[in-house]
Formats: sequence, structure tokens, C-alpha cells
Amino acid sequence: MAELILFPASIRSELPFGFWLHLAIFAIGIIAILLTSVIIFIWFERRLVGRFQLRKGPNRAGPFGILQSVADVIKILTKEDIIPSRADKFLFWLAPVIAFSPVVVMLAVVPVAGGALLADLDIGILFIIAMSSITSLGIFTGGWASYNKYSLLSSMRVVSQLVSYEIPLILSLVGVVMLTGSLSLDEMVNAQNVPFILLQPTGFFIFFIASLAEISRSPFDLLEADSELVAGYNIEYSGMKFATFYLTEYCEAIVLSTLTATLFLGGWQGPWLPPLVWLLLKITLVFSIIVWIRATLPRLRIDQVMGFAWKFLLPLAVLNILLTGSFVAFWPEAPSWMIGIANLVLLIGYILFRSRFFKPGGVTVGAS
Amino acid sequence: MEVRIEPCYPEIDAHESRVIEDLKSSSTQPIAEPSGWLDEEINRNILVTTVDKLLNWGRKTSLWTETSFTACCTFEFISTSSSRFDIARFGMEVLRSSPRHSDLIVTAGTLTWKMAPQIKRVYDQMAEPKWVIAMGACGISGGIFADSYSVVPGYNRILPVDVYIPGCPPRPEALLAGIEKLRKKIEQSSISNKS
Amino acid sequence: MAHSTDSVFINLGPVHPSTHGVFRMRAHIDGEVITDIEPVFGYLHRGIEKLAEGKSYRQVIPLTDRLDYVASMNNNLAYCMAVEKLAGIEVPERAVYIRVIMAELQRIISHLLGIGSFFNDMGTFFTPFFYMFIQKEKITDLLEMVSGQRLLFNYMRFGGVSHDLPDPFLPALSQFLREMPAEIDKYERLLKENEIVLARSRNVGVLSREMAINSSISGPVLRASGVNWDIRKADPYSCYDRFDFDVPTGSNGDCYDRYRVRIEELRQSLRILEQAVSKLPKGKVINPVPLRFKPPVGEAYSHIEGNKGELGFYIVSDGSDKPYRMHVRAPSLLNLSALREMLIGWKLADAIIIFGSIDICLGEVDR
Amino acid sequence: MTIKLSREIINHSLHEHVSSTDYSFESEAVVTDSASLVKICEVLKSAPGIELDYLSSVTAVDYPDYFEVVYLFYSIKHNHSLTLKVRCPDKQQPDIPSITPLYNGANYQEREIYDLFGISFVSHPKLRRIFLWEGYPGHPLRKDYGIGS
Repeated sequence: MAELILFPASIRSELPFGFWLHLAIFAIGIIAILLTSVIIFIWFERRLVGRFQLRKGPNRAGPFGILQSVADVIKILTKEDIIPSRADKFLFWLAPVIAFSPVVVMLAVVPVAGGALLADLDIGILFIIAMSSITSLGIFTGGWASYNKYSLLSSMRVVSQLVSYEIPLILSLVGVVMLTGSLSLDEMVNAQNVPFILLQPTGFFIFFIASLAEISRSPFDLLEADSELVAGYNIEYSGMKFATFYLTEYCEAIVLSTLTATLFLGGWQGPWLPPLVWLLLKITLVFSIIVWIRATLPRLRIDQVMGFAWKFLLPLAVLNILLTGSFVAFWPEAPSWMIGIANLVLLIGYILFRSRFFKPGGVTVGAS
Repeated sequence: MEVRIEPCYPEIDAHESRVIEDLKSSSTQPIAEPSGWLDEEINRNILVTTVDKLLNWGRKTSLWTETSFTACCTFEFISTSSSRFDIARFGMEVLRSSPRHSDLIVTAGTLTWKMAPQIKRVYDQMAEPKWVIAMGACGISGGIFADSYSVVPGYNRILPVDVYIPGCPPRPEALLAGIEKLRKKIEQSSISNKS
Repeated sequence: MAHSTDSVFINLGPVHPSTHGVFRMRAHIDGEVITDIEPVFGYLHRGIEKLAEGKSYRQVIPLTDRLDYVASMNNNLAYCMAVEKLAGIEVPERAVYIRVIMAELQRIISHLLGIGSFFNDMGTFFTPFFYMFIQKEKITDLLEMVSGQRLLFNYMRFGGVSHDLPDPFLPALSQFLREMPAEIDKYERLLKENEIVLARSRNVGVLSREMAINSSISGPVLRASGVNWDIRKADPYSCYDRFDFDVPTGSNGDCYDRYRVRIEELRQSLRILEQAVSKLPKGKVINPVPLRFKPPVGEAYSHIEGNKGELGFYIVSDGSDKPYRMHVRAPSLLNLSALREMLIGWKLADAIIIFGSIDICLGEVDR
Repeated sequence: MTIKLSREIINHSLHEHVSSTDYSFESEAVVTDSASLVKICEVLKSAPGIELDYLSSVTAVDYPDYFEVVYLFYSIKHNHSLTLKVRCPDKQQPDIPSITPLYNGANYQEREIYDLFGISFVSHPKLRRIFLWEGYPGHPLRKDYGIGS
């Protein structure tokens, strides 16, 4: 079985129903791995946040508390399912589905080994970008249909924030696309003899921040801003629908980690270990960084979030495209280290230039 | 120094006072705790016990607390959830602010009649199954403030309480013991009889 | 073409994660901006002032514990000082020093919680809060040593404190005093120049000096607005005139300054504690008063610089063994006087931070 | 050290604006009636050398014969204090002018006294109950209310 999953390119040619077998194995495999990893990653995050806060975290359910999320799932799924009397019933029901499905679909174009992916689309990147926008629609629908002012505010924030961050997110990928010369993710991984994070540090920086905002993790977790919006867009959801939203949230985080690993960290490539293991290791690394940020940073305000996207990330993304484009157009045979260093200089220079406008620190409190 | 005049909502105030008065007049007696689990041994069977075991394990392992704390005991609850006592070990560090997501109200603090409708409303908004822990003397009987004109003598006037934790305030250890009691109680409940 | 928007009426509280208890604000918001706000009090009004009239003077001490439950020793202290002033009771020297030690430890607890929940409101997912709580638990252990309780101590008595410090207390306190400055430095490294903290709190919720004075603001909030007013300096009580400490004041009166003032006050409290421990005299700790204690007819107002501001008790005696009237000058309630001025025009997310930076305790607001 | 203002200084500042029959001294406190309260407050707030700019607290006491409202003022600048008492002999319909327009800090305290004592403050911007709900019977801190349920 492992052979089949790891080297499925061979299935297509040898078996009579090769394509369908391939489809079935991958579809089931992706969903199974995704759902299992969500359960493990939720536990992982809670343990990790626990360590950041100098405590232990869940450790009673099962060995090391690893069954904690299983218990959560059992409990949530058997809870009463409340639909507010003044909610829009159909949309209220539909919203979690709209939010959840595109997240799973995105994994279809991510290769788990050389040539091993569900659908080798030539426009893989475009597909991911298109799909990632749909989730916000589901969240907006849910927030609106709940007939609750907090969730309405939250869903308004979703729209503005997610639409703004789409733009730097897409532009940051243009550099990678130019270096690869293809839109297919499989090609992109194959092209990464050197991980793109070294060639495209600026692109990585923008992509990572913008996608943190896309999945609304701290410091951009405005839609779930506990301290002001109580629980955000899913405030009225309970039971299975709430579980779906909860699942969506973590699936998004995992998908984001997968994409970051695939696009910038060399995907499944790596010595000695099997490709899938490498991919999972890289996903875990990126996810840990997300959790680290969550456990450390405060939340930004909505206008600051928007200003950051339009005034800071967007110009940087455009500069990145110009720089990388000039290399590709005028000096295609440039050694890769030079591209990387030029890019890094752009990133550091830009941050230093912009930080002139900030006035950090400074003590305004004196003792007398 | 111009100070703008505060807005005023007489209709809302009047409506809220009506709600308070109604609740006050209708809750003169304590509500008995849900005690259906006591005599359920009779209608058990093999299938239900197995399902029960799984469900009850899930429910007792993941008790998410509603953040509706009123007064002093809150700080002992927060102490319990902080690094030293770490309630997260039992999977309880998920403090949900929305009643729809939470399973447990810990009534940390004095309840006043003005607050009572809000707490009752939070309880009503929670999805079944749900539990209530009355924490501290005020939660049990009004405690030191029981004689006051504005204090509800015990949460059990308005909510069915599952576990009482004495103390003013109870120590974190006492709270953990109370939570352990609640977990035992959940273990013994069954889906086949509605409490 | 001009667009007009409807303002939305929204309830913040009383069950809301960041109202620090059961405070409630009815807010009108236009988009995200708060256009008007009406604070609603009374969800924790327990009638302490009325209950006190039915209890003997000594029985009131546990009631005062439950006012500002974050720092109950301070309430004990202010109440006992008022009764002592009323009846002219002398306090032994050692008890005076013990009281100062307790009051400063309570101030540290309260400021730690204030800072922690301020960052919680800012959205840091409990990490600074729990860091602060680790130190808070150490102080709680110290206070538990002397009083046997963890939160509501009921330790002070008229004419002193209920009993002497236990033997392990002073070594443990010295240990704490050695460790704490490094901890404060750690918080500073983490938070002081964090870009997001600065962006969220600087020049947010500015309270002008004039407005602060006119609205009877007191404590760290007043000092953050640039007013050098600390009862420990202005009207020294206990033995604060014998200690060398500074009064930190801010210059902008914004949320950042309020947070900075609290951090600096932590340092000053540690200074006071060190001096108090080194000067702690020997001797008895209480001049006992009779159980059925009847102060002479009259009235007395006594105030201390509590953790949240000027905490005063006004007591009227009719010569019986119960207070005729007890009034608490609650800093938390008065610090909210300028709340509307501070909130209107800011965004919803700012409102939560501004409210958190005032650092109120609902037990004291509603009483 | 916060010092109590002496009678001479107060007399000196007040005699131009308020007739000396409107106020009296009673053990460190100035006692006045509701008619001249606002005038006295205005003078004390702005008179040079006094400048009582900080209203520390307002409270009320229910004596058998009258209600007494007690104001405590400080001056942040000069660090001195003054206690001002207003007596209101009408126990059925007590009313006193509000000083909220002068001192914003009086706002909630006056509402509190209105709520718990039933003393109405004339020209207060929003005189409504603050702690108890609208329609609560009686005023708990009055002596005739009774303790306990």
C-alpha cells in the first residue's frame, strides 16, 4: 500500500483502471491524512502553547494526552445542534460546507513525492489561489446568516482582510513562477535544487505573512478576536457545524504549512528519508512557527492590518517581481546565489527603509 | 471641558427590570439538581453501555468552560488554569466565550439579581449536554452576602447545579477535586435516559 | 456621492471575555468606530455598605476583603486605618511595617494582573498573563503563609495585624525580592518595544491631564496623565515617609503610559519592600481592642494609595458597636468617570484595550 | 502632607461671593445648605490660593433628622483638602443641586447616592439608578429600609 501511495505514477500505466484507482487512493489518502493530522496538530498546538506558557498542556487522555482531540471530536459531534430562530436556516447550514470543501481540494495539486499527486494541473498555483478565496465566502456567509452582531462584524472583517491579502499573496508567488517557468507545483518542487527560500527570501516573507492573514492566525486573528468579538464568526454555531468550522481553521493552517513547505522549502525533496516523511517534517516545522507566533504576538487592529497589506507588503511584492524579473529577462545565466543575495538585500533594505518611519521604543514614563 | 451627556435608554431599562422582577418572583425555591443518573442501573444494556462509555469518556475529557465569571472566585479559577495548577492537563484550557461552544459553567462568584437573567440566558443558550459547578460559598448559598437586598442566595435558584464546591474562595485543589467529581458524575450518565 | 451608514447598537458585556468581570457597555458603533457609549453598572452590586451597617466593626473586615478582591489586604488596611482614626488606636511599630509589606505585595499582585490582562485584551493568547501569574502565585504563597488564605486574607485588625509573621516568611520574601527584578526585566525585554504593542497602545485612549483631574481619576491612570499625585507622598500614612521611593509619571496619558507606569511601580514597590524588610523592628504586632468594641461618636475618613488609586473609607459612628454608615471611596468606579471621553471615536478593538488599561475590579466598582 | 484648609483662608475667599450666614464651620468641615452649594464650589474651585480642583469623593449619610451629603475636595497643586457638608432637612423629597457640571467625577457618585438614598440632584445630566434596576422598591441605604431580607 505504501508503495502505491508513494509511487502512484506507475499505477496509471500498469492497471486497467489505473486512473480511477489513482483517483480513489489519492482522494481517500488525502482526506485521511488531513483529518488525522488535524487531530494530531490540534493536540500538538495545545501542547506547544503549553510549553510556551510554562505549563504542561493536555496530558491525561491517552499517552501524552494524544487522544485529547479525539475526545473533543466525540464531544462536539454529540452536542446539541442549535439553529438560532432568526437565522437564515439554509445559509446557516451551507456556510460550514462552503468553508470546508475548498481547503481539502487545495491539497489535490500538492505533490507528496516525485510526480505523485492527485491532479497534475498545469495551472496548479492558480488553482490554489482560486480555491483559497472561497473559504472566506463560507466564513462570510456563516457570519451573516447567524443573525448576530458580533459575527456580522467579524464577517465584515473577513471580507476586507482576506481580499486585501490576496494581492500580495499572489504577487509574492510570481517570483517563484518566474524562476520555475511553470505553474505546476510538481515542476516547482523539481526545480528546487536549492530551496526557494534561499533564492526568494522576499517572496517567502510576503507569502508567509500574507497567508497568516489569509488563514487568520495571530497576529491577524481579527475574525476570532476573542477579546472584542467574543468568538467571531462562529459565535452562534454549535455541535457538528461548529466542528466543521474548527476543522476548517486547522485544515487551513495545515494546507498553508504544506504550501509553504512545497513552494519554498523544497517540498518532498530531501536525503535519506522517504519523500512523504520529509514533507511531513517540513509541514510540522512551519506549523510550529505559526504556533510560536500565536503564542507570542498581540493582535493588530483592523486598520493597521489593512495598511500593512496595502502600504507595506504590496510595494515590496512589486519590487520583488521587478528584481526577479530583471534577472530572468536580462541575465538568465546568473548564478543562483546571486539572485538569492540580491533578493535578501532587497528585503533587508526595504525593511530598514520603512522602519525609518516608525519610532520604536522610547520611554515616556519617568520617575520623580 | 465639555462633557457630553450620556445616552439613555429608558425602554431597554424598563424591559430589563421587568425581566429581573419576573425571574426574582419565579425563583423563590432552589431547583433540584438533575439526579436522573442515580437510578439508571435498571435500563442499561450492553450496547448502550459501550456507546455510553465512549461518549462519556469524550464528554468528561473535554469540558470546555464558559467564561461567565462574576466575582472573587474568578481569580481562583484563573489560578487553577494558570501555569501552576494547569487545568489544561484535563483538556479544560479551552475557555470559550460563546455559550454555544461550551459545556460547563463554573459559577465563580456572587450572583446578583441584576445579573441573574444574563447568567440564566447564557445557560439557556448552551447546547446540551451541559453542566454547572457552583463554586464558592456565594455560588452555593449567597455566602457572606446572603442577607443582602440584591444577592441571589445561591445559583441553584436559577440553574440546576451538578457539583457544589465549598470555600470562600475554594482553593485550586478544591476546584480540581470538584471537577473530578463532575467527571465521575458524567461517567455514570447514560444516553438512554434523559436527565 | 455621499454614503450614509447606520450605527449599530451593540452590547459589550456583562458576559464578555474582556470586561474584567460583569461590566457592561451599551455601545453605538459606526462600522468599527465607537460613536457613543453608555456604561451600565451594578451587575455585582452586593450591598456591602448596607451589610456593614448590620455587623460589628470587626465583622466588617471580611466584607472589605471582597471589595477589590485582587488586593484585599489594601482594603483591610484602609478600613482598619479609618477605624483606628475614629477611635484613636495606636498601632505598634512592627505592625506598621508588616502592613506596608503586605500592601506593597498586594500592589505587585494587582499590577501584575493588570498588565497581564491588558495584554490579554490586546490578543496575546494568555502568554504574558500566565508569565505574570507565575510570579503572582509566589506572592500568594507568601501571603498564605501569614494569613492561611490564598485570596481574601482577612489579616489586619484594629491596632495591628492578627498575628506575627511566621518564621519562614522573611527568608522567602527575601528570596522573592532577589528574583523579581530579573523577572520584570524579562517582561520588559518581551513587551516594552514590541512593534505591535507600540502600534496598538501608543497615543491610544489619551486622557488629558485636565480631564483626569476633573474626573477624579486616581492611581496609575492619573499618574500616566502626568499628574504627580500619590497619597503615599502627598499624605503619608503608616510609615511611607521613612522610605525612599519615586513616583513614576507618564507624559502622554495613553494606554502605553499606563502600562509603563505600572511596570515602574512594580520596581518602586520592590524598593519599598527591601527597605521595609531591612528596617523591620521587633516587638508586638497588635494593641488588642475588646471584642465588643465601641468607638466614640464621630466620623473619620482615611485614605491610602491603593493599587488602583485612592482607596478611602468614610465611617460614621453613633457610639454603638456597629458602624452607623460606611462609605467606600472606590477608585475603580471613579476611574471610569472619564471612560466615555476616552472611548468615543476609537475603534472597537481599541475600546477593549483602553478599558483594560484602566484596570478596574468590579467588586469595587459596584460594591 | 495633605493639610486641612484653615477657617481664615476659607472665610477670606468666600466673603466676597457668599454671605457668611450661608455656611458655618463644624469641626474642620464647612457646612452649608443646598441653596449656596454650587456658588461655594465655584468659588473654591477657582479662588487663587485655594483651587480645589480635585473632587475626591461624594457620599451621603442618613441621620435621623436630615440627610447629609459629604464632599471631600483636594487641591493637587497646593496639596490641601476641604470637607464640605450639605444638609437636607426634607426627608420626604430631598434634593440638592448637582455639581457634575463643575466636577465630572461627581457624576457616578451622585447617581449612586440617588440610587441608594433617593436624594435627587437637580440638573444632573442623567439622574437614573446606577446599581439597582429601574423600578426597584425603596432606597436600600436609608435607615428605614432594614437590614437583611
